[in-house]
Amino acid sequence: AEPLKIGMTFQELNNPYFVSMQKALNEAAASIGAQVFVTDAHHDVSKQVSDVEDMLQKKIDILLVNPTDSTGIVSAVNSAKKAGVVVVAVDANANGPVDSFVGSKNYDAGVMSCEYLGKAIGSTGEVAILDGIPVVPILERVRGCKAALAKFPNIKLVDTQNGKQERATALSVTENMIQAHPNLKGVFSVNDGGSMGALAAIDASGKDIKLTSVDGAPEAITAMQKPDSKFIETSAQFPRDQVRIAIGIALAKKWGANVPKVIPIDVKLIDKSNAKGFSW
Amino acid sequence: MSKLTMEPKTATVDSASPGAPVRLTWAGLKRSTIFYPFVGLVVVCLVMVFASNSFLSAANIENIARQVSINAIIAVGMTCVILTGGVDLSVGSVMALSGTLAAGLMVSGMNAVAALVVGIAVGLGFGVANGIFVAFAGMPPIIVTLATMGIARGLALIYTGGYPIDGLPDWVAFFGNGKVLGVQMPVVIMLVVYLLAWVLLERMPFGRYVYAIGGNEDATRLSGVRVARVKLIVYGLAGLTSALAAIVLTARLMSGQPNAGVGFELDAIAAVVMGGTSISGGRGSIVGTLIGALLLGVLNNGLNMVGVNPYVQNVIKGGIILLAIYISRDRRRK
Amino acid sequence: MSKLTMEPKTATVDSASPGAPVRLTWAGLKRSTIFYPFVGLVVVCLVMVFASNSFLSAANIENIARQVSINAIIAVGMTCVILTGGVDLSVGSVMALSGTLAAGLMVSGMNAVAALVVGIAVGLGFGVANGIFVAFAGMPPIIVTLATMGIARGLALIYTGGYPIDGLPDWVAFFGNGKVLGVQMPVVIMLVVYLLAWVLLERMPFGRYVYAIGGNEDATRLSGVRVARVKLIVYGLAGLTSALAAIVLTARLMSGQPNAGVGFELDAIAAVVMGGTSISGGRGSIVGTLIGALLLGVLNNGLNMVGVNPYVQNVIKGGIILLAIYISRDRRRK
Amino acid sequence: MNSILRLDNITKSFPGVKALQGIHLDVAAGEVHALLGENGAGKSTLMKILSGIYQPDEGTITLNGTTRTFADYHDAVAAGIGIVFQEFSLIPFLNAVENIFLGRELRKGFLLDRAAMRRSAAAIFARLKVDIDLSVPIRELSVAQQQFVEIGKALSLEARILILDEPTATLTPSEAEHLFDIMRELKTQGVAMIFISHHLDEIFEVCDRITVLRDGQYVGDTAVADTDVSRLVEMMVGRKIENSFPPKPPPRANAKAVLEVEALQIDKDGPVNAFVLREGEILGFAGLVGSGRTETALAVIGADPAHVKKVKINGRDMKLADPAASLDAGIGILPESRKTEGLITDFSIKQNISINNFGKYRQARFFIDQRNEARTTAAIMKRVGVKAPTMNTQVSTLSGGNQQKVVIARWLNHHANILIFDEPTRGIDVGAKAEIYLLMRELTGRGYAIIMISSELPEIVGMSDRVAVFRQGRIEAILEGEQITSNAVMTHATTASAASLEQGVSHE
Ligand SMILES: Nc1ncnc2c1ncn2[C@@H]1O[C@H](COP(=O)(O)OP(=O)(O)OP(=O)(O)O)[C@@H](O)[C@H]1O
Ligand SMILES: Nc1ncnc2c1ncn2[C@@H]1O[C@H](COP(=O)(O)OP(=O)(O)OP(=O)(O)O)[C@@H](O)[C@H]1O
Ligand SMILES: O[C@H]1[C@H](O)[C@@H](O)OC[C@H]1O
Ligand SMILES: [Mg+2]
Ligand SMILES: [Mg+2]
Repeated sequence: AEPLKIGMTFQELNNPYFVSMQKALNEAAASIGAQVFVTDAHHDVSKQVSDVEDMLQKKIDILLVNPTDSTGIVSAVNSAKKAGVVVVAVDANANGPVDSFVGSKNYDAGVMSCEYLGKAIGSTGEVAILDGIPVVPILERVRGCKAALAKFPNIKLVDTQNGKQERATALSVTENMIQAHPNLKGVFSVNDGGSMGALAAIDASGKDIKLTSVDGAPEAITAMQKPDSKFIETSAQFPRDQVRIAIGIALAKKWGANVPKVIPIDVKLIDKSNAKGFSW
Repeated sequence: MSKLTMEPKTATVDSASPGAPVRLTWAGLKRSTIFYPFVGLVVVCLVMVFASNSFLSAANIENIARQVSINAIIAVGMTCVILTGGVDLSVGSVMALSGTLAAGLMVSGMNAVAALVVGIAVGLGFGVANGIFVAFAGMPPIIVTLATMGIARGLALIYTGGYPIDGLPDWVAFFGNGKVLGVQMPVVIMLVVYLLAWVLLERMPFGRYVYAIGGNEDATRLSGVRVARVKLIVYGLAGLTSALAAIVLTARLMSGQPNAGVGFELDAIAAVVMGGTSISGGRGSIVGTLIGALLLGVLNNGLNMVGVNPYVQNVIKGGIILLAIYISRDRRRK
Repeated sequence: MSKLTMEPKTATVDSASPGAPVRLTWAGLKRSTIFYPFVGLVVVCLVMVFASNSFLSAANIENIARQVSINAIIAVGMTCVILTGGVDLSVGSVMALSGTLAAGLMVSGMNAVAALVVGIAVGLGFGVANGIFVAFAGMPPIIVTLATMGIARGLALIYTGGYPIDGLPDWVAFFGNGKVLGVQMPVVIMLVVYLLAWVLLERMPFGRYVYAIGGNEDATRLSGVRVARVKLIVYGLAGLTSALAAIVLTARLMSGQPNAGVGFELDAIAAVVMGGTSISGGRGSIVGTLIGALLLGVLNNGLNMVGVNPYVQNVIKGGIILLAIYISRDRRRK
Repeated sequence: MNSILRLDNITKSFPGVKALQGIHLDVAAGEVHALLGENGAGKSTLMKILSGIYQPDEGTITLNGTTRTFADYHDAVAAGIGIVFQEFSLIPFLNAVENIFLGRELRKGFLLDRAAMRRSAAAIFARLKVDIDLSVPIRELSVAQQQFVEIGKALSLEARILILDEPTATLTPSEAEHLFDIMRELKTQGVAMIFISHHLDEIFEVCDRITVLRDGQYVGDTAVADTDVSRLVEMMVGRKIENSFPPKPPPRANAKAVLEVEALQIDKDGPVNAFVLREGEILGFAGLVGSGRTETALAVIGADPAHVKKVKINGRDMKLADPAASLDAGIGILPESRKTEGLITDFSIKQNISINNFGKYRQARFFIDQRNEARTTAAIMKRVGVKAPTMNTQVSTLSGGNQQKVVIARWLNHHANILIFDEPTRGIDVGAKAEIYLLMRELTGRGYAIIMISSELPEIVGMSDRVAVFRQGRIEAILEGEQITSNAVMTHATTASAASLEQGVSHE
C-alpha cells in the first residue's frame, strides 16, 4: 500500500524550537513508515496557505499546521478538510474546522514567568516587556504577564518594545530600554529567541536586571546555569511532545476515534534549581 | 559644400513598408524582451513535469494560477513604476494597510462595498503620496517608498493593534475562491488587471509616456509630456494594484492581516525583472511580467511538489533566478 | 607648450588655485552632498535631547555608537556599490553566512583565527561572485544580489540546521564589547573601516574610477579604465564589509545566528542615501554615509528612549526619513 | 523690414559665467537667419531662451509685434517655435514614429492611432529622403539617422519659427542638401528659420542674414550678400585666421609601423580589412556616414567584438581585448559622441582630464598627488584653450565645443602614442579647429601616430598623410601623397571598385 503521507507547515524554521519539533516529527514518522513533507512559511501567512495547497496536491493524509497566523490560515484548513485530510494544529491554534489543537498554555506561561519575575525583584520596581511578532500565542503570553504584574501594586511596567523574537534586534532594543530606564529591575521576554539578545544587553550593562522568558531553549538553559546569571527563569514548552501527540491524535482521528478539540500542554517552570538536565 | 558628397541613390526611403505591421522574424522575436523569459518558463515547467508527477495536473495548474495572482497583480503596478525608472518598496505594506482597513471597516459594520472602496482608496492614496514625493518633490523613489513602507506598516499595526481582523461577511470569500465561468476569481481579477494594463501601456498615449520617461526623462519633458503627472499616476497605479491584491489576499485569508506582505516588494520586482523589463526603465512589457510572476510561482510550487527541503529551496531558487537572468541578459552591452 | 595663438582671456583657467583646496564658502558648503544630512542629524539630536533626558548621557552616546556600528560597516561597501550605480541586496544574508560559518568552525575546533579568516573569505567570495555576475556577465545588480541573498541565507540555514551556534571562546567577546584606549571595539572597527574607505575613495585612483563609473560607465570604459575589474572589487568590498559586520555581530551576540541580518540591506541603503549619495551613482561621499547611519541609529535609539510605542515608531521613522530627504533633495534638477 | 521675431538686450548669467550680454536678434518672416560664433559664444543658450527652456535675466522677446515671455518650452511651442536641439533629445528605446509623435500622439478615441502615425512619419521621412527603419528602437539607428529623426520631429510641429542648432554636424552633404531643400521649401511657406552651424559654406548656401556673437556679446548682423568668409571669421574670432591646415611634413622614408592591423573582420560574413599606421603620421579614415569607420576603430581597441582580429603593435602581436588593454598598449580614443562616450558630466574638468592618467600623479605609489594633478591640468587646459571659470567647473555646464576640447585634453599628456580621433572637430568652431589641427601636428611631430576619422572632406584632404577610404565596411583604397584629392576620396567612397564587384562582395 501507499505509505502514509504527513505534511507539516511551519511558521518558521530558523528557530531551534521548531527545528526540534521537525526532528521529532521525522523520527516519529520514520518509526511508523510514513512519508513527511515540510514547508517553511517565513512568517508569511499567504505563503503558508500556498504551501498547504501544494501539499494537498501531493495527496497528504495528515496535515500538521503550525500557523503563523490563526485566522489567516483558515482557508487552508478548509481546503484540507474538503480534501479529506486530518488537520491538527500545533503550537498555535488555527481557526476553522481543525480536528484538534495541541499547544502550550501560553497565557499560563506569561503568568508564570512574570509572577516569578515580580517575586525575584522583591515585588517592587520597574519592569519592561520585550515583545515579539503579534500572533496569538505571543499576545497571550503578554496578556498573562500583564495580569500577573497587576497583582504587584509596587511594580511598574515602564516600557514595552518589540525585539522581533530575534537576537540582534532584541539586543539593541534592550540596550535602549536600559538606557531609558536607569532603574529597570526586570525584563520579561516573550520567547527565548529574544531572551538571549536581552541577556547580552543586560550582561554588558553590568546592572542587576532580572530576566524571565518562555520556551526553555537549550541556550537559555545553559545561560541560566552560569553563576550569577541574570536569566532566572523560563517557562518551558515541549515542542517534541507537542508534535508527537499531534501525530498520535491525527492517527487516532484517521482510524475513526473521537478526539478532543484541544489538548493543552502544561508549561514547566524552569529556574536554576531544576535547569540542569532539562532539555526538549 | 565642404563635406563629402554622396550619391543620391544611397539616401532613398525604404519605400517598402510605410504603415505595414512589424514582421515576425526569428531575429525580431529574439530581440523582444519576452523571448528569454518565455523560454525560461517553458524549461522550468518541463523540468518540474519530469521531477514530480503531480505537477502537471489540472488541479495543480489551477493552484499555481491562484497562488501567483497576488504577486502578479502587485507586479502590474511595479512594472509601470520600473518602466519609468523608479521602484516602489511600499507595495507590501500598503497591501497590508488596505486589507486590514477594508476588513476592519466591514467588521465594524460599515457597508461592505463602502469598506472595500475605502480600502482601495487608501492604497491609491498612498501610491499618489509616493508619486507626489517622487514626481513633484524630486526625491529618489527607493528612499521615498522605503519610508512609506514603514509608515503604512505602522498604521496597519496601530489600526489593528497587531491582531488580525476576522469575522468578515461570507460573500467576501467569493473573491478568494469563487468561480466565474469556471475560472477562479483571483485569476479572473488578475487577468482583467493585465488586460487593462496591456491596453494602457501598449495602446494608449499614457503608456508611451511611461516608456519614454524611463528612456530619457529630460527629453520626454521637452516633448511636452507632463512628466510629473505621469509619474504621479504611475505610483498611484502601484498603490491601486496593491490594494486590489489586498482584496484578493483578504478574501483568501478571510481576514485582514497587519503582518501580510512583508518582502512582497522583492517578489514583485523579481517578477518584473525576470519578465524582461529593464530595471533602469524604458524597456520591457506587461506580458513579460506575467511570465516572470508565473516563473516564480512555478518555482515555488514545483519545489514544494518535488518535496525539496525548505532551506535548500532558497538556494535552488536563487540559482535558477541567476540562470534565467544570465540567459536573458542584454547581450548588446557596450 | 605649443605656440597656439589665442586670446588670453578665452583661456580663463582659474590660475589662482591649482592644487589649492576648494574654498570653504557658504554656497560651496550647501552644495556639498553632506550639508543637509549633517543638518538633519543635528536637528534630530536636538529634538531627542529635549524629548528624553537620558538621551544625552555619555553611556547612551556610547550605546548609540555601538549600535550603529554594524549597519555603518555594511553601509561602507554599500556606498561603493551605489556610487557605481549598483545596489547589493545580499549584504544581510552574507553577514549571516559569514557569521555562522566563523562561529561554527571555531566551535568545531578549528583554530579561531583561521575560522575568522574563513568567515571573512566567504563573505568576500560572495561579494566577488556578485561582482562577476554584474561586471562580467552584465546582469542587473538588483536581481543578481536578490538571488545571492536567497542563496546565502539558504546556505547559512543548511549549515546550522536552523540552530544558533553557541559556545564560542570567551575572547571573541572582545570584538563585541572590549575596549581599546577607552573606545569600544565595534566602534574602533567601524572607524578604521571608514578611514580606509575614505582614503580609498577620496585619495586613490580607484575611488575616482568608482565615481566615474557611476557618472558615465561607457565613457569610463572607453577612456581605458578597467570598469569590470573596478566593479568586481566594489562588490567584493561589499562582501568584505558584510563579513566584518558579521564578526562584530557574532561577538556581540556570542553566537552565530542563521537568521541574522534580515532587512539589513534596506537599512544600509537608507544610511547611504540619507547620507547624500545619489541612488543612481556618481555622486556622494563616505562621510555622508556615516552621518546617515548615525541619523538612523539616533532615531532608533531616541524613539526607544522616549518610550514611543513600537508601532508608532514605524510611522515616525518613515516621516523623518521623508522629511530629511525632502530637505536635502537635489534642487538642481530641471 | 518685416520682422516677426525680435530679441532685444538679452542677458543671461550662470554661476561664474556671463553667458549672454545685451544680445539682439531680428528675424524676418520667411528668412533663414544664421547665428554664428565660436564655441561658448552663447548660441545655444540664446536659443534655449527663445524656446522657453531658460529665462533671460534681462531683455525682451517680441513675436509678431507683441512682447512675450515663455514660461516653459510649451509656451514657446504653442507660440509656433520649434527647435532641433544641439544635444539629442530622443528616447533610445522608442522607435522613430513613437519619438516623432511623443507628447502629441494621434488618437482614435482613447486609443493610439498607430497606423496613421506610422503613415505620416513615413511621409516625413519620404520628404526628407532618408531611409529609416520605423520599427526598430532609435538606439539601433546610426547617429546620422537619429539626427534626421530629430529634424523630422521638429518639422512635424509645423512651426512658424524653426530653430536648427547645428543640425548638419552629423549629416553627409547629400543629406544636408535635402535638409536645405526642405528649408527652402519652408521658406516659401513663410517659415522663418534660425540656423546654427560652424560650416561657413553652408551659411552662404542657405542663409539670408547673419548675426554674430562673440563671448556672449552681440557683434553685429549683416546680409549674407554683403559679406564673405574671411570677414565673418574676423567678426567671430576678432582676428584673421590664415590657412587653417598646418603644412604636412614631408613623408618619412622609413617610419616604423606602430600599429599593424593585419586582418580585421567584424561580422562573420563581413569584409576583412587590413591597414598600417606609421609613427608620426595622420591616417585619415574617410567614407560616407555609416561606412564602418567607427565600427572599425572600436573593434580595433576591443570596445566592440570582432570575428577575426590580428593586430601588431610595434611589431608584436597583441590581443587588445578591451579599451584598457589597448591603452596599456598605447592606444587612446576620442569617441564620436562626447556626451555619451567621452565625458563624465558630473565630474569637473580636472577630473575628466586625469581619469585615465593617474600614473602621472602618483604620490607615494598609491595616492593621487593632487597638487601635481591640478598643476598639470591647468597647463593642459591652457594649451587646448578650454574656456571655463576654473578647472573645477563641472563639464556639464560647458558649451559643446569646450566639452570636446576637454576630451581632447585627456590625451595630450598621456603615454598613449597611438590616438584615434573620431570626428575630432565635430561642433568645433573655426578658430578652435585650427588649434586642434595644430595640436595634432604637434603630436605627430613628437612621434605620435593618429587615426583621424572624419566626415569633413577638406579636413581629410588637408590633414591626412594617408587616407583609408571606407565603403560599406570595406577599405576600398589607401591613398597617399599626391593621390589624396577630394575627387579620389569621393570616387572610392561611393563607387565599388571593379575588383570587389567581381567578387560580388556586398555589405548588406
Ligand atoms: N547650464 C549652464 N550652467 C553654467 N554655464 C552654462 C550653462 N549653459 C551654458 N553655459 C555657459 O554659457 C556659455 C555659452 O554656452 P553655449 O552652449 O550657449 O555656447 P554655444 O555658442 O552654443 O557653443 P557651441 O558652438 O560650442 O555649441 C558657455 O561659456 C557655457 O559654458
Ligand atoms: N548602434 C547601432 N545599432 C545598429 N547598427 C549600427 C549601430 N551603430 C552603427 N550601426 C551601423 O553600423 C554601420 C557602421 O557604422 P559606423 O558608425 O561605424 O559608421 P561611420 O563610418 O563611423 O559613420 P558615422 O559614425 O559617421 O555614422 C552602419 O551601417 C550603421 O548604420
Ligand atoms: O511557541 C513558539 C512561538 O509560537 C514562536 O513564535 O516562537 C517560538 C515559540 O515561542
Ligand atoms: Mg551650442
Ligand atoms: Mg563614425
